[in-house]
Amino acid sequence: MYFARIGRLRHLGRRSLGAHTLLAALAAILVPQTASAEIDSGATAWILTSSALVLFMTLPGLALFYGGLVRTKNVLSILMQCFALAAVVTILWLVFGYSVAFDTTGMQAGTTNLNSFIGGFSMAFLSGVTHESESGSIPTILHFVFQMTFAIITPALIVGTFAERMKFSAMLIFSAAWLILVYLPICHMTWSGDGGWFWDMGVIDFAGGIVVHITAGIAALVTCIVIGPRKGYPTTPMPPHNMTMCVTGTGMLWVGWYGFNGGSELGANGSAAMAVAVTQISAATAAFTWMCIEWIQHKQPSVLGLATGAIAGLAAVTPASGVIGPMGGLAIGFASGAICWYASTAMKQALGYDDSLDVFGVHGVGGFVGTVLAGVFGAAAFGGKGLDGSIIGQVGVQLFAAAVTAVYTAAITFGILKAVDALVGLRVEAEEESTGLDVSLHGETGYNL
Amino acid sequence: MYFARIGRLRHLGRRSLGAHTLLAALAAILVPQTASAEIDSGATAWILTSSALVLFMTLPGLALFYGGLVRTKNVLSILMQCFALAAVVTILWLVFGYSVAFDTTGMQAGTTNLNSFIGGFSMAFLSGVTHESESGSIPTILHFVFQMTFAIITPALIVGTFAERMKFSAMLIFSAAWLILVYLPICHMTWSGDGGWFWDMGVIDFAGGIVVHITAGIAALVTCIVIGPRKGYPTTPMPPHNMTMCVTGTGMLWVGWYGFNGGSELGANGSAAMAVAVTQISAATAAFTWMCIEWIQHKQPSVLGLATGAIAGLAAVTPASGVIGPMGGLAIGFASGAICWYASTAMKQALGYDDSLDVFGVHGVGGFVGTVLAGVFGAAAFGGKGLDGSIIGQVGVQLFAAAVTAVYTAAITFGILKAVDALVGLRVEAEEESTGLDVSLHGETGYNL
Amino acid sequence: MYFARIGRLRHLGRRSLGAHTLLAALAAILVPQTASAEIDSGATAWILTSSALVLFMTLPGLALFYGGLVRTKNVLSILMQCFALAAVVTILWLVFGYSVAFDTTGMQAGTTNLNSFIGGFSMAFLSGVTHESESGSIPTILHFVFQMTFAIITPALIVGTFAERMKFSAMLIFSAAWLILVYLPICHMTWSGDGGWFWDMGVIDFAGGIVVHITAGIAALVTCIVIGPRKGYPTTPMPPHNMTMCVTGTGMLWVGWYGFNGGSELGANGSAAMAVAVTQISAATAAFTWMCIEWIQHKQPSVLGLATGAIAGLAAVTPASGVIGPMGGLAIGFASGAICWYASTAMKQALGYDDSLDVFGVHGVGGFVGTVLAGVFGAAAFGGKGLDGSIIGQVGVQLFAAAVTAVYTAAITFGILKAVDALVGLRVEAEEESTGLDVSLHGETGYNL
Amino acid sequence: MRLIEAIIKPFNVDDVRSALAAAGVEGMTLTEVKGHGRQKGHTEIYRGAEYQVDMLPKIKIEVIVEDDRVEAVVAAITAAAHTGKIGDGKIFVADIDDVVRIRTGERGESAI
Amino acid sequence: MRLIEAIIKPFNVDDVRSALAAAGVEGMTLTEVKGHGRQKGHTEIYRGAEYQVDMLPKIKIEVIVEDDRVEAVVAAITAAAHTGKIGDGKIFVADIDDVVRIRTGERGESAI
Amino acid sequence: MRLIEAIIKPFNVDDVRSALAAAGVEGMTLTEVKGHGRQKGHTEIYRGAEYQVDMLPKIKIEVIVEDDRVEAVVAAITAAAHTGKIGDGKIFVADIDDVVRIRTGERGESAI
Ligand SMILES: Nc1ncnc2c1ncn2[C@@H]1O[C@H](COP(=O)(O)OP(=O)(O)O)[C@@H](O)[C@H]1O
Ligand SMILES: Nc1ncnc2c1ncn2[C@@H]1O[C@H](COP(=O)(O)OP(=O)(O)O)[C@@H](O)[C@H]1O
Ligand SMILES: Nc1ncnc2c1ncn2[C@@H]1O[C@H](COP(=O)(O)OP(=O)(O)O)[C@@H](O)[C@H]1O
Repeated sequence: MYFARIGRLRHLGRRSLGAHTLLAALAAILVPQTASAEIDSGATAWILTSSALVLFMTLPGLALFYGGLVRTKNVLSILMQCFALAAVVTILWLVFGYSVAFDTTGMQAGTTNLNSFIGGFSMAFLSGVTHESESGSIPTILHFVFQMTFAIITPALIVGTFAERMKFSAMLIFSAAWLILVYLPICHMTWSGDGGWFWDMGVIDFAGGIVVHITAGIAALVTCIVIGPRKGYPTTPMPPHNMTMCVTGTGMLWVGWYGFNGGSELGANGSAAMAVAVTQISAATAAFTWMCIEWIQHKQPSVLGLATGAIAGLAAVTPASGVIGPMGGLAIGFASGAICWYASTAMKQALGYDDSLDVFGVHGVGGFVGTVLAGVFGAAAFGGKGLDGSIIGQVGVQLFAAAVTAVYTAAITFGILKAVDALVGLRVEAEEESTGLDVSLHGETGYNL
Repeated sequence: MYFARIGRLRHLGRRSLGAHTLLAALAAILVPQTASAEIDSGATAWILTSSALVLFMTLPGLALFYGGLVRTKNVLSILMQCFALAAVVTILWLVFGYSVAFDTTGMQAGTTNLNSFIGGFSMAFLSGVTHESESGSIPTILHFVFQMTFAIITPALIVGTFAERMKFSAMLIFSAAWLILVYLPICHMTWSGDGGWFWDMGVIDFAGGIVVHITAGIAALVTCIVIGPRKGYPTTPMPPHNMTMCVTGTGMLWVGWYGFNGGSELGANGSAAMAVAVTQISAATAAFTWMCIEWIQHKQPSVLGLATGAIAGLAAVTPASGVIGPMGGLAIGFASGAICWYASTAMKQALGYDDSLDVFGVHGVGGFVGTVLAGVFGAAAFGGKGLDGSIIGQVGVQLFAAAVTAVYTAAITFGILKAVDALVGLRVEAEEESTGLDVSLHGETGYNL
Repeated sequence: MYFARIGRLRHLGRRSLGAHTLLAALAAILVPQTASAEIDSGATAWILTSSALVLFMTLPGLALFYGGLVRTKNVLSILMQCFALAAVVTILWLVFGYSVAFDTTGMQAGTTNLNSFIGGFSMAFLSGVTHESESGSIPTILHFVFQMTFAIITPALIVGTFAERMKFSAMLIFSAAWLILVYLPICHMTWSGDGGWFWDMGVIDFAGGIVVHITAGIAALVTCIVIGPRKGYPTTPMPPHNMTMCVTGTGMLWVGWYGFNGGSELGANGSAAMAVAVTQISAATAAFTWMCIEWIQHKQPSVLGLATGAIAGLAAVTPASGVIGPMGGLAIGFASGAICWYASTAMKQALGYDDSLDVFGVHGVGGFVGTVLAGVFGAAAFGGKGLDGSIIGQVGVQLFAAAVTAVYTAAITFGILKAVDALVGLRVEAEEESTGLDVSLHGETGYNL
Repeated sequence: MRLIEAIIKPFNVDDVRSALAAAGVEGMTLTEVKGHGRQKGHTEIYRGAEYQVDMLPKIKIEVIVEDDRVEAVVAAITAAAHTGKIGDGKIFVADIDDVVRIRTGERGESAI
Repeated sequence: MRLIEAIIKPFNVDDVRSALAAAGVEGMTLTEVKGHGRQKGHTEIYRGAEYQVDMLPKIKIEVIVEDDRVEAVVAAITAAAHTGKIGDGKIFVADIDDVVRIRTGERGESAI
Repeated sequence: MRLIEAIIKPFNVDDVRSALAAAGVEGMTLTEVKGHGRQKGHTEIYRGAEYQVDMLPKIKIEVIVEDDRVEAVVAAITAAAHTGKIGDGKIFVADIDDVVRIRTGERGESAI
C-alpha cells in the first residue's frame, strides 16, 4: 500500500523542488523514510489520539449538536442514527470500505485508469494487514482506524437534513449505499496517492473539504428536496428543544477537530501544529463574524449563531488547514462565517427547501468556500506553504474538483434515494411523524424528568 | 519494580520463540529495552493521553451512562458515587493500593508463594518512585496513574447494580474493602509479572476481562441479591429518566475505551493500534447485533439496546484486544452482543434478581465471553498473535482463571456485604428510597428547570 | 524567541547546580537541546493533545460547570460568554497577545527593564512563525496554541462572578481589556524567561497559580463588588438549575487538567507524568476533604461540595504541580479543600458579596494556597524537586509575587470596570434581569422540553 | 362568567389558539398534562422490560369568558381541535363566581 | 356532572389509577403540581446557602363523573391514596355544567 | 368553600406565598402554566427563523378556603402580586362542593 498524505507532500515536491518553504519540510519528512521506513512513536501517539478525537466528534459530539436542535419527540432518533452509523460504517469499512478507498493496486502517477477512481479488494477484511504493517511513520492499522472515523462522520453529517421524518431502515440502507457509491470513490480519487484522478491533478484537500464536507453537503441538499419538508414547515415553530445540548456538542466538535485537521498530517510535527492553529483561528473568526452579523441584523447575538459560525469556520478550513498560514485562517474564517450565514438563513428561506439542521448551508457551502480559498491562501505570498503553480491555476483545479464532486454526488444521491424509496419508503407515516420518531420508531422517550 | 505487560510479551516469547508472528514484535520491543532502558516520549505521550481517556470513562462517562438510566430522584446519587469513588480510590491507590497490586518483591517465575497472590508495601505512598523512575519505556509514575484509572472504574462499575437504594456510607466502605480484598489480589495475580499466579499459568487478560469485568460483574450479581430489589420492582415501571444522558455517557465510554485497550500495550506502536482497531470492530458488531435482535424481537430497535450492545462489545473485547486480529474482533463482538443481550433481558427476568443497570449481564457476562474467546482468537490461525500452546489448552487456562476469580470474588463480596450491613446497614430507609436518594442522602435535586 | 519553561529549569539549575535531584533532569532535558534543537515527536504529540484537553476545559467543560449552577433563564448566557471568549481571545492572541506575552526582545537575565514587564510586537500576527519554527522540543506554533488555551480559560473563569446580570457587550469589552492589561503582563513577568521580573526572582508558578488563578480570582472579587449582587440575593433561593450539567462539566475540567498541568512541562516525560499524578492526588484529596467537612457540618455530603472540592484541589495544585512530589499533592489537596470551603461558604456569607459561582473562593483562594505551598513542598525534604534556596526564602518570594499580582489585578480591574460602565453600562436593566439574560439578551431559551 | 377547560392534543394547540383569537378571546392559560381516555397509548421497552405508557401528553387550555360567549368559544375549540380520531379530547364548562385583574383591582366581567 | 380533583403523593399514582379503573372510571387527566400543606419539606444546601424546599411534588388527578358516581370514586381514591401520613393529600369536588366530546360533538353526561 | 385560583408572574411567587402565610393560609397547590393575555411576549430567532413566543411562563396558585375567608385571601394575593405592569395576572373564584382529607377521611370545611 502506498501512503497517501506523505505522498501528497512528495508529489508537491516533485513539481516544485525549488519552492523554498517546502524543502525543509520535505527533508524532515523524507529523510527518515528513506533511511528506514520506521514507525515513529510520537506520530503514532498523536494519530491514536486523533482517532479518538474524531470518533468523539460523532459519538457523542455531532449527535448532541444535532440532537439539541430537533424537537423533544425526535431527539433519540438523531442519537440513534449517529450511533447506528458508527456501527454500520465500521463494519463496512472492515469488510471492503478501507480497501476500496485506499488500495493502490494498478495506480501509477500520471496514468488515468479504472484504479484512478476506485481501489480494489486486496485489503478487504484487512487481509494482509497485521500490527506490524507500516504506512509512512505510523502503523497501517492505525491509518485504517483514523480514516474510519472520517468515513463514520461523513454520512452522519447528512442526518441533519432529513431529521424528524426519515424511516430508520431507509436511513441505514441509504447511508450504506451512499458510503459505497459516493464516499469511497471520491475518497480514493483525492487521497489514495499517485494515479488517483484528483490527486494527479494536484487538487488540495488536506482533511476533507471535498471528500467530507462537499459530498455531505450536496447529498443533504438533494435529500431534503427529495424527502420534502417536515409537516408544518415553515409555519409551525420548531425551536431547538435543548440549546445546552447543542452547545455541548459544538464544544466537542470544536475540540475533536484538532484531531480531524491536526491528525491529517499523519505526524506529530510543526505542520500538524500549524494545522491546529489555523483550525482554531478560522473557527474563532467565523464564530465571531456570524455573531456580529446577527447582532447587527437582529440586535441580539445568539448562542446558536455563535456555535453555527464556529462549525462553519471549522468545516471551511478543513481542506486548507495543511497548506495555509495564520492569515489564511483569518480569511477563511471570515469568508465562511459570512457566506454560510447567508446560505443558512436568507438563501434557504428564499429557496424554500427544508434542510432541517443546515447541513448544506454550513458544511456544503463551508466546504466549498474552503476548497476554493485553499488555492489562494496556500500560496507562499499569503503565508501558505506554497502552491505547485499559480493561484489562478490552483483555484481552477480546486473549482473543477469541487464541481465534479458536486455533480457526481447529486446524481448518485438522487438515484439512491429513489431506489430506497421504492424499496422500503423514505418517509415515516404522517401519524408517526406527529407522534415523533422516538416513540413511533424506537419505542423510547428522551426524557422522563 | 518489574514491568508487567512487557514482561507478558517476553514471557510468551520465552515459551514460543519459534512463533513467527511474535518474533518481530519482540525484537521491536525488547531491543531498545536491552540496549538502554529509556523512556520513549511517544509511548509516554500516548499513555498520558490514555490515562486521561480512562479517567474520562468514569468522570463523567460512566456516571452519565448510569445516571441517565435511573429515575430523576436518584440521578445525583449515581454521579456522587462515581465521583466519590474516584477520590477515595486515588487516595487508597497512593497509600498502598498500587504497591500491593504491582510490587514484585519475592516473586520469581514458576514459583508459587504468598507473593504470587499479593504484593508488599515497598511502594506504599509511592516510596522510592520519583519522576525519573522508569518502567519499560514509560515513567513508573505514569504506570501508577494509568493503572489507577482502572482501579477507579472497576468499583464504579458495580454502582449500577445497587443503584437507587444503597446508603452512601455503606457504598464507600464496601467499595474500599472490595478494592483491597478483591481487586488488588486479582490484579496482582494477573498483571504483576513473573511469579504471579495467573501470570505464570499463561492466562491472557490484556486489558482487564478478568481483573475488571468479571470481578465487577460477579460482585454486582452478589450485591444485588444480598441488598434485594428496589421497592416496586418489577411491577412499577422504572424507565430511564434521561436517555440523552445515557447515550452521551455511552459515547464517552466508547471513545475512552481507545485508551483503556489501546493504552494497555503501554506503547505507541502497531500493537496498540491493532488493539484500538479490534476494540472498535467489536463494539460496532455487538451494537449492531443487539440492535438487530431487538428489531426482530420487538419490531423496534432502541437506542438503549444499541448503546448497551456497544458496551457489551467493548467489555468483551477487553481481555482479548492485545492478542487478536480483526476477525477475532468481529467474532467477539457478535458473540457478546447476542449473549449479553440474553443475559440482560430474558435470563435476568427469569431469575428475578434486580441488577438494576445490568452490570452482571453486560460486564460480567461480556468479560467472561471475551476471556474465553481470547483463548480461541488469539491463535494465529484466526489472525491473532499466536498462543503459547493449543487453543484447547489456552481456553482451559482461561476458564480456570475466570472460574477461580468468580468464586473468589463472590465469596469475598458476600462477606464484605454482611460485614458492612452489620456495621452501618446496606440499605436506606423505605421512606428515603421513595423520596429518592438525592434529597434524602445528599440534600440536592438534579434539575430545577 | 526564548523558550520559557525549559528556561525555567535551566535557570533553576544555574543557581543550584549541586542540587542532586535536579541534575539528572537537567541532563535529560538539556543535552538533546544542546546537541541539536530538534522537535521531539512524542513531546509534540502530548502538547497537541494537551492543547485539545485545555480547550475542552472551556468548551464545553467550564461552560457546563458554570451553566448548571445558574437559573434556567440564564444558562445560555453563560454558555454564550464562554464560547464568545474563546473566539475573541483567539483573535487577540493572534493579533498581538502571544507576542506581548512571550516576546523576549530586550530581555536579559538579571536586568530589570520595561521588557521585564511586557513583551514587544515582534511576533504580532505570528510574524516570522512558520510550521518549521522551534521552541525547545516542540514547534513554536504549538507553543502559541497551547498558551492560547490558557489565555482563553482565564477570563472565562471570571464569568462566574458576574453571572446572571452583566451585559454581554460589557462582558466582551471588559474581558478584552482585562486580557491585555492584566493577563498579558503577569504572564510575561512570570513565564517569558530570563529577564522577566517574577522569573528572575525565582518565582515558582508551574502551570498558572499566579498567572491564571490569582488573577482571575482577584478580578472576580472586585467585579462582583463593583457590579453588585443579583436581584434578590441573598434572600431569594437561587439553587442550581441543573446539577447533572454542573457535574458533567466538573468531569471535563478534571480530565482536561491533565493537559493543563501535565502539558505545562512541554514534554512527554517523567516530570509531565509526575505533574499529572500530583494533580490527581490533590483533586481527590480536596474533593474528599470538602465532602467530609460537609458531611460533618450538614449531615449530608453533597455532589456540589464534592465537585467544588475537586476544582479547588485542581486550582491549588496548578502552580506547584511541576515541582512537588506525591506528598505535596496530598498536603495541597487537603489544605485547599478545607480553606476554599471556608472561603466559599462562611467567609463569603459573612462578608456579603455575591461572587455568584465562587470564583474568588475557589480559584483565587485555591491559587493562593497552592502558590504559597509550592514554596514549601517543592523542597526535596518533602519529596519535591528541590528549591533554589530555603523554604522560607522561597515562600517569601511566592508571597511577594502573589501579593503584587493581587494588588495590580485589583487596581486595573477596578479601572476597567469603571471605564466600561461609563462606556456601555455594566449591568442589564432590572426587567431584563428578572426575565433572564437568555431571552432578553440572546433571544433564545435553554430548554423547550 | 364561565370557565371553559379544553383538553386537546398538543398537535392541535396552534389551530385552537388561532380559532380562539378569531372568536375574540385573548386571555388563556395553558398547562401540560397527561391524559387517559379511550385512546390507547404505546409500549416502551427498555432492555426487555416493557412499560405500558397509557398516559398521553395533552394540553389543557383554560379560558374564562362571559356567559354569553360560552357557546361560541366551545364551538370554536371543537371545530379547531377536531380530527375525528380517538383522543381528540374533551371540553368541560363550569361556573366562576368572580374574577379579579390583579394589575387594576377590577372585578367581575370587566376583569376578564 | 362533577369534577373530582385529587392531589396525591406521586408514589401513590399507580394504586389510585388501578382503584379508579376498578371503579369503572376510564377517563382522567394528570398534572404535575407542587403542594404545600401540613407536610414539612426538606432543606437543600448549596455551598453553604440553605434553601427551605417546602413545596413538594404532588400529582393532581382530575376526573369528571356523573353525579351518582361521585361517592364511589371519592371512596376509591381515598382508599388507594391513604397511607396515614401527613401529606397524603386532598380531594376537592365541584360542579361541572357541561361536557363536550370533541371527536363526536356529544354533550352532557354521554360525553364523559 | 371556595377555590381561589390565581395566575401570577413567577417572579412574585415568593411574595404571594408570604402574604398567604400571613393571611393564615397554609395549604396550597402550585402549577407551572403558560399564559397569554394583554402582555406581549418576545421573539426568538434561530438561524434566521423567527418564532413569536407569546405564551409566557406563569404560576397558577390554587387555594381552597372557607367562604368567609375569600375576600381576605383575594386581597392578600392582589396586594402581593401587584406590580402595576401588564401581565400581573388574574384571580378566579369558584365554588367547591366538598373537600376530603385523605389521611383522615374528614370532609367539608374541617378538611381544608
Ligand atoms: N372523565 C374524564 N375526566 C377527566 N379527563 C378526561 C375524562 N375523559 C377524558 N379526559 C381527558 O380527555 C382526553 C381525551 O379523552 P379520550 O377518551 O382519549 O378522547 P375521545 O373521547 O376523543 O376518544 C384524555 O386523554 C383525558 O385527558
Ligand atoms: N387549602 C388547600 N388548598 C389547595 N391545596 C391544598 C390545600 N391544602 C392542601 N392542599 C394540597 O394537598 C397537599 C397535601 O396537603 P397536606 O396538608 O400536606 O396533607 P394532609 O392533610 O394529609 O396532612 C398539599 O401538598 C397541597 O398540594
Ligand atoms: N380570560 C382568561 N382566561 C384564562 N386565563 C386568563 C384570561 N385572561 C388572562 N389570563 C391569564 O392571566 C395572565 C395575565 O393576563 P394579562 O392580560 O397579561 O394580565 P393583565 O390583565 O395584568 O394585563 C395571562 O398570562 C393568562 O395566563
